[in-house]
Amino acid sequence: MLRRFAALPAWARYSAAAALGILVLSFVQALEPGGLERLTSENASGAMLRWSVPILLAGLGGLFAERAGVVNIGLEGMMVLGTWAGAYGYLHGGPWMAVLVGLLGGAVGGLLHAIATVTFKVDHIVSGVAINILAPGLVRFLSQYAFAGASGGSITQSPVIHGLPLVTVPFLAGGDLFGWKTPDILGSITGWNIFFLSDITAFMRGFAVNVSIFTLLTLAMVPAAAWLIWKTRFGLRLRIAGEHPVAGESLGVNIYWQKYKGTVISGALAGLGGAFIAMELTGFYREGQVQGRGFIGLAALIFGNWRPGGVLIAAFLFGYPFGTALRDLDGRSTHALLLLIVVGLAAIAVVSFRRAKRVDAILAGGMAAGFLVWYLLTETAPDWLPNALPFATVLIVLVFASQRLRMPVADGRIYVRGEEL
Amino acid sequence: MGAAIELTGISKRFPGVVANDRVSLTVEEGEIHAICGENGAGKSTLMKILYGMLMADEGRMVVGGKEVRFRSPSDAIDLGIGMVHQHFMLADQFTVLENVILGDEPTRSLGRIDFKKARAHLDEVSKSYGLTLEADELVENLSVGERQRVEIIKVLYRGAKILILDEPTAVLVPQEVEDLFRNLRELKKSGATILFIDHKLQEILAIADTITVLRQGRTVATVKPKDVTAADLAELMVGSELPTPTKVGSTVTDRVAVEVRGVTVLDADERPVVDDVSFEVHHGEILGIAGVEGNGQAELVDALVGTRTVSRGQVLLKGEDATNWNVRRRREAGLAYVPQDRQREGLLLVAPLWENVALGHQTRPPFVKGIWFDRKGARARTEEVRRDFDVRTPNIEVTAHSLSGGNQQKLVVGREMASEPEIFIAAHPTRGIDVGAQAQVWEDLRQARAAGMATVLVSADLEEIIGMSDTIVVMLRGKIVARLDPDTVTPRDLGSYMTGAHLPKEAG
Amino acid sequence: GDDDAATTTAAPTTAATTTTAATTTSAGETTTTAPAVVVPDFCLEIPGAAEAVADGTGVTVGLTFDLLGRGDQSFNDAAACGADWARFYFGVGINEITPTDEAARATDLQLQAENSPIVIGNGFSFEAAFPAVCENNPDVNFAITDTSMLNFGATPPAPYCDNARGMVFAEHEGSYLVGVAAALKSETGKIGFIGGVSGIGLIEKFEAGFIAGAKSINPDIEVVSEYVSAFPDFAGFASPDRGKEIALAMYGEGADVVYAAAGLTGSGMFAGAKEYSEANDVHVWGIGVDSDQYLTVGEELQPYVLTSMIKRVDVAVFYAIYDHLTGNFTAGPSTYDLAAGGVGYSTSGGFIDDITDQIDAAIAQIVSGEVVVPTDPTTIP
Amino acid sequence: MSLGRRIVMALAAPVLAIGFAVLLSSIVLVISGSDPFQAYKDMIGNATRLEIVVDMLNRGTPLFISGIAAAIGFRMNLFNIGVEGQYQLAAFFAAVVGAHIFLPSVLHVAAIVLVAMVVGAAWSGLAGWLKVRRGINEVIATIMLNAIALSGILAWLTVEWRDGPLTPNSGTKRIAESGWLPDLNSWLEVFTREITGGRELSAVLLFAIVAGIVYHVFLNRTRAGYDLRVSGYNAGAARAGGVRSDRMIITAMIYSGAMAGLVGLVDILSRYHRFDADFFSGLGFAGIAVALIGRNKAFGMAIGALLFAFMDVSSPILQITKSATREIVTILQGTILLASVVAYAAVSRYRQRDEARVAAALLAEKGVA
Ligand SMILES: Nc1ncnc2c1ncn2[C@@H]1O[C@H](COP(=O)(O)OP(=O)(O)OP(=O)(O)O)[C@@H](O)[C@H]1O
Ligand SMILES: Nc1ncnc2c1ncn2[C@@H]1O[C@H](COP(=O)(O)OP(=O)(O)OP(=O)(O)O)[C@@H](O)[C@H]1O
Ligand SMILES: [Mg+2]
Ligand SMILES: [Mg+2]
Repeated sequence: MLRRFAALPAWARYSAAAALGILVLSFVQALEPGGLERLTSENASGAMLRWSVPILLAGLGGLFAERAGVVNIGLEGMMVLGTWAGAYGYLHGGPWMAVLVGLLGGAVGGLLHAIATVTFKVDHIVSGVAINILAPGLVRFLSQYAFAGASGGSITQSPVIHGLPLVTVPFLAGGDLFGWKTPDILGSITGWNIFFLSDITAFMRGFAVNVSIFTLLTLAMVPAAAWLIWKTRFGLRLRIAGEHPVAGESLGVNIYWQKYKGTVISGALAGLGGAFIAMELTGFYREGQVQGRGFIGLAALIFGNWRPGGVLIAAFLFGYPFGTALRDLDGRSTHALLLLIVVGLAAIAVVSFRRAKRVDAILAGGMAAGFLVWYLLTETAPDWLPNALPFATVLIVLVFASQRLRMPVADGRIYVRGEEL
Repeated sequence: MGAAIELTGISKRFPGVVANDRVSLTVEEGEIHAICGENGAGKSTLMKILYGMLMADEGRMVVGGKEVRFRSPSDAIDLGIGMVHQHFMLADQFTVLENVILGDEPTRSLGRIDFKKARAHLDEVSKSYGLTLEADELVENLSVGERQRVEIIKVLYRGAKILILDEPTAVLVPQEVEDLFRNLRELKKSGATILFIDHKLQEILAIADTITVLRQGRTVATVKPKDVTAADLAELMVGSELPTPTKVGSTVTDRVAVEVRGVTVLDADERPVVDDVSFEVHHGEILGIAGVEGNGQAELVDALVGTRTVSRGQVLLKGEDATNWNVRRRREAGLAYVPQDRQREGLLLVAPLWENVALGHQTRPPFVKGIWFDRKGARARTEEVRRDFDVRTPNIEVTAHSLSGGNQQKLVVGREMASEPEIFIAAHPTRGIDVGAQAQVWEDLRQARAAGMATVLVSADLEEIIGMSDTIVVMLRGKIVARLDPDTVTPRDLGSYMTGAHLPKEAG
Repeated sequence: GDDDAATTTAAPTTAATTTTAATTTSAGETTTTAPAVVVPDFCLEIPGAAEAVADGTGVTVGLTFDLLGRGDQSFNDAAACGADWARFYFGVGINEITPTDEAARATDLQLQAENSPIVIGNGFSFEAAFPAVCENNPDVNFAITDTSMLNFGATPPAPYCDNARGMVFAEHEGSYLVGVAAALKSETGKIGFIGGVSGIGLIEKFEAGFIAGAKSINPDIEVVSEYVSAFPDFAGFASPDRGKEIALAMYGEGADVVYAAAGLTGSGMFAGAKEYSEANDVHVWGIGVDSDQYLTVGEELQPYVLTSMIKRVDVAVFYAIYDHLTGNFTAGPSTYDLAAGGVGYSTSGGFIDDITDQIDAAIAQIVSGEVVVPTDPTTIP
Repeated sequence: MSLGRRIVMALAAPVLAIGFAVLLSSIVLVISGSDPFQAYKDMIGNATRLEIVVDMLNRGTPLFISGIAAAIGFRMNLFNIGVEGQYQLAAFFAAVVGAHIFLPSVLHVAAIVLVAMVVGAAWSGLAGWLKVRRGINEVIATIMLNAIALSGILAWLTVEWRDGPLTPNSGTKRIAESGWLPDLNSWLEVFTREITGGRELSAVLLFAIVAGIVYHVFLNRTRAGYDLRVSGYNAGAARAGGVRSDRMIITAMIYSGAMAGLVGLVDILSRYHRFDADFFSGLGFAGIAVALIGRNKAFGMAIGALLFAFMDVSSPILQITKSATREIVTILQGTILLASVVAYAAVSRYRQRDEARVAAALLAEKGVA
């Protein structure tokens, strides 16, 4: 069955997966004592979207570097540069300048990483760690001069900045079109209150109502990245640097250049993610506001099997519990997510069992039982759960699936022109 | 007609090595020009210079009558030169098509690759040379022969008129070599010039129009095949008679040192790579294992050494069931091992020589004193190895990385022999080392054999196998397909067993 | 004497520079007239400051900020205002230090103690480091905000040192006032409370006062409460991103006035108020905390700042310095409540001008003791 | 290579890196209108006071231990990014257990140390297990485990096990005095004047020294250390040489985690005697920096830790003398780190090439083919 699923075209696979996800969510929330509707509401998807975007950008950033064979755990630091640069850009030219400068700020981090790893052959992890340590110090220092004088600014934060305009999509969600208020198709269907169908439309509406242009641009980057990587000369040459650099070199492809490109783009995207956090989520630059999203982005990249679509799904998976938990004023949504984990683990257990992987089946089954007990014995989830949940999810998934993931063959290897192997 | 390529006075130095020393080479248009020489003679380096992957330190290159200077392979490609490298240059995760078009992609607007056009061109090329390939297959799924075809098509796709093939036959079975040669002749007919590197003299004589021999970075001769014999060629290559391994008398005892009973090893896909293999090696005996590379010898060696699990069957060392022993236990029981890939399995490249010499023996004197690692003992032993095995190094504090490949090999063989093993598993022990050192290793093996050492010798060098072994077994597709007497077998016979041309005489 | 004063005043802090650039000359220039001492214009007047007379010439104050440092538009700026006023009135010098991490707190405080006779630690985060430092520097006076500096390990709880003052505020009383305002302004009968960090016994006071104040106006009012993070995760005080999301959720559920007692996180709430109002063609409110946030959120968000619960950290800091200068420094807990002017509410923007009477009435009730504001939200029916 | 040449080679990278960092920072300071010489003078002047030396040692101690923890992994080509989570988890359990047991002094301290090491080792070993048995790259595994430890387990347990009234600074129950480590002031004062300001030189320093020596001796002089190193150099060769590299991975992670367990002990044994919100976080990442600067060598890391500690501890003086911004040290630290990894990579490549060249030249001289 899985094989037949894999044979479907990409759009069909993603839609089917999304529908399945929403279906499970509808069941899970129906089972929650007293019932819930908010897990599939437009607010839930809207929040998920907002919290996914920086992770998605970081993940896409990681994608470009690692496709070129450069492991980038400096994403976190590059996002930090992006948050600062975004704010700086905003204060010197408004929101679009913020996007641009944020992007450049991250790109500078990427360039640094490229210089260290490609030109000086420093180990990728070492350089990444160094950048992660360097970046916060650098921006704190710069803030002393850039922000500390301004009203509301200090060494740890910038004055207030604002995001790109919000839009509501015409027709789908009833946005305006040249002053004409279009019909709200998704909204109407949601209003009919049909199980599952209305859940889907409500959830979809969250993508169309009051979304930042920044968010829409980021979403558009996913197919764009896929197209770029798989369909263009740029992508083919980038990928050879990650798969078999010597082969590329032997055909006249300049591998160092590919790696530079990939790593700088990687930094730029991470920087965009940082700018997004500062502009759209926080409303100013502030020390420490990245909060590990760079690392989560890296996890999303692995989880997404080094593919743009996979990264998107992973970003949603991370963003959803964060968003849900924040909007969870009575603690019940997060509690319902426990059941979601149970369902997921049980599914893994069943699949493992059918593939005769006994250890996996027992491991997954045991964990499912544990979470089920937890679910049944409590009414609300603890505050820390949403913070730890995404990481635990990734780890659990990797425990059962890491063998199925395939990273670029030469990923993380130091490449020296003229040296084989 | 003029020469397609004229190289004059090409020199290339690497740190410490002169790879090419004023080499000159003239290749006529439309000929198949073979280049031969020992390992490290500088053949690949010369070809890489011609292909723009390396830049010569000195010398002139004339291609098609014009003097050229290549800065990257693209420059060479532009002049119609293509190269098939010694090691495959293919990305496993790319499709055949992607591998072929890389670097020369037909594009539409925005850098989109015009796959349709590319595929059409690929089809055209492969059809006109009779090299069929599935364009959308992942290279991962191709056989070795198919990969080679991809490599050749890669070159032809770019419209190359001058083809360089660096040891294309090394990985091929005879049948595939036949196919390849047929293709090369086709190409020649259609006007291509072919430069062809090979070690196997028979093959060279069979296909080449002209032969150039390199030795230690210099051109020593350019000859026509009809004027020379294989023996002549060999002498040109090494500068003297090839030393031949010969053994003196039999020292085989009746005590069994290694017994392998029905051993089966499975690969990741659960397919048997070593299939129900059984044999015995006695003290004082050398068992030679012959076979085309990739027929299970490597896995069998791993199973003997303990780096790979045995799925069925047993390995007995000196009468004890060692099937489940780990490597260390086997080594402590007196087993020594020369791995086939010294850099991957034999050496700690970034560590000093004396740390390298301890490897594998670190649990026994002179390397250990109680819980302590005995540096003094290790250094003393390393000096011994250096002296006895003629490892050429300024001192024993340098890293293994700074030794030449031959000296690295001598270090590995020396360290294993110095432990005075009772059981010796040697995979290609003389690969890549010079003639003198080769003779030395053979002499050491003979002496140890006389002292009662049991040896399993895996080698691709048939002379070595025949000359050194007391018994020969041949492996094909994981099975032992023949047991032969070295005194009666000829290399030609052995070759035909290895390729399966003979029916198995004795079932393994 | 003179020299010292000159250097400290000639190097005005950055916040001051921007506001009155015209009066400051570049540092180090020899000017015949001493540069005027400036106080940022968002600083509130200190009640009774004009009557306080002391000579602080040659005395430096070791002002130690919490991790955010000066410029946080809130807590640290308030403390800075207090010190700036002290410089203005008494001519003291200020040594400002902002620790870079937890481990730096103790060493930074010690460094301050070695250079200043009075050391201010701004924020409860200094509590752990203080006992050792105050004990080891018996000649220095210490004042720390937001904690009573009582050792609860002793029975009855006793001050750690006899040279350390713990300055606490009756935040519940101030929150009661903005609760009153919220209830009066709410049209939906539903209001919200966003707390920074739960489980530290501090923010619950705000919540209790807010709810009590709101119920005093409308007993049926519904209050939704949410904490951004829980002890030991202190991110809740500095996560505007999360604050905005929570605020959006609250507005979405019908609350039209939300009070954030969550430090920096509150600015996210105002951003949420703006976003929600614009998207839904309504006007919802946010209530600020600690300082008058109308003055700090920026022009675009000002229309959404109903009022702020003001905690006069500046007053506490100012008088700690004053007491030190006049030799009246007392150790132990000192509470700044409504009666003492330690808490209050702001009227900037004029959005609550119509209800100040009712709020002032509430003040009178509390000051007179007629109303006792609860400190524990769970005790409110 | 001659000894002199070796020393020059060994020192080239760090000296270059520090020189570059100082130069860059000076330029930055000049641009921002400060006098770099005054700033450095202030910092060094401050740091030469006995009290600041004590602060420096106290700050450097956990940095150094954390550096060793990271280095054990690095020597094995394992990137244990998880020291951060491991040491905090370890310190927490050590504090809780320490507060609930009553033993004679030495035993009490020993028990606390043991718990810390065991917990650190367990959490780190889990990452090793995930790598070996489940094929999860240790970088990813430890990043995930960090987050789970810090925002999951610790967040949960700190609430469960907090003691006393709910204040922002509440923590676990305080350890009885038998579980405190005496300070080393009297030792140091033998050589110096009296230490003022109530500063206590934490005896965890002794642990650090011992740990440094054990680390060096174990790795370089013992058979087990040889096994560990060998599998770091080349796992394939190690396997063929009878070293079980799978097991070595788990072993190394366990050693690394056990060492990480010691990182938090300055707070637990010497300073606060409990785990609370003020517990020193961030040492795991700082330790990675120390390991990178010290090239995983005990001595180098000691220098690196002291260097970082010096900058941390002496920089606040800049806020008082106002000769420069305190934040300049963050630039200094970051640049030293990045510059030194670049310099090491460059020097080591240069050295390799040089060695090969020297080797070949020597051979040519001897006239052998
Ligand atoms: N990139 C390099 N750096 C340093 N030395 C090199 C490099 N490439 C080749 N050499 C050295 O140059 C010499 C010639 O090598 P080359 O690869 O040309 O030999 P070859 O004749 O192709 O040998 P083989 O038959 O083993 O392929 C060898 O000593 C080799 O070690
Ligand atoms: N890719 C490379 N990069 C750097 N140095 C290399 C490379 N390949 C080989 N060398 C260096 O070239 C020298 C010879 O290496 P190689 O293994 O090719 O020798 P060889 O020709 O096989 O050995 P011998 O001459 O002893 O038979 C060594 O010093 C080695 O370090
Ligand atoms: Mg060679
Ligand atoms: Mg070659």
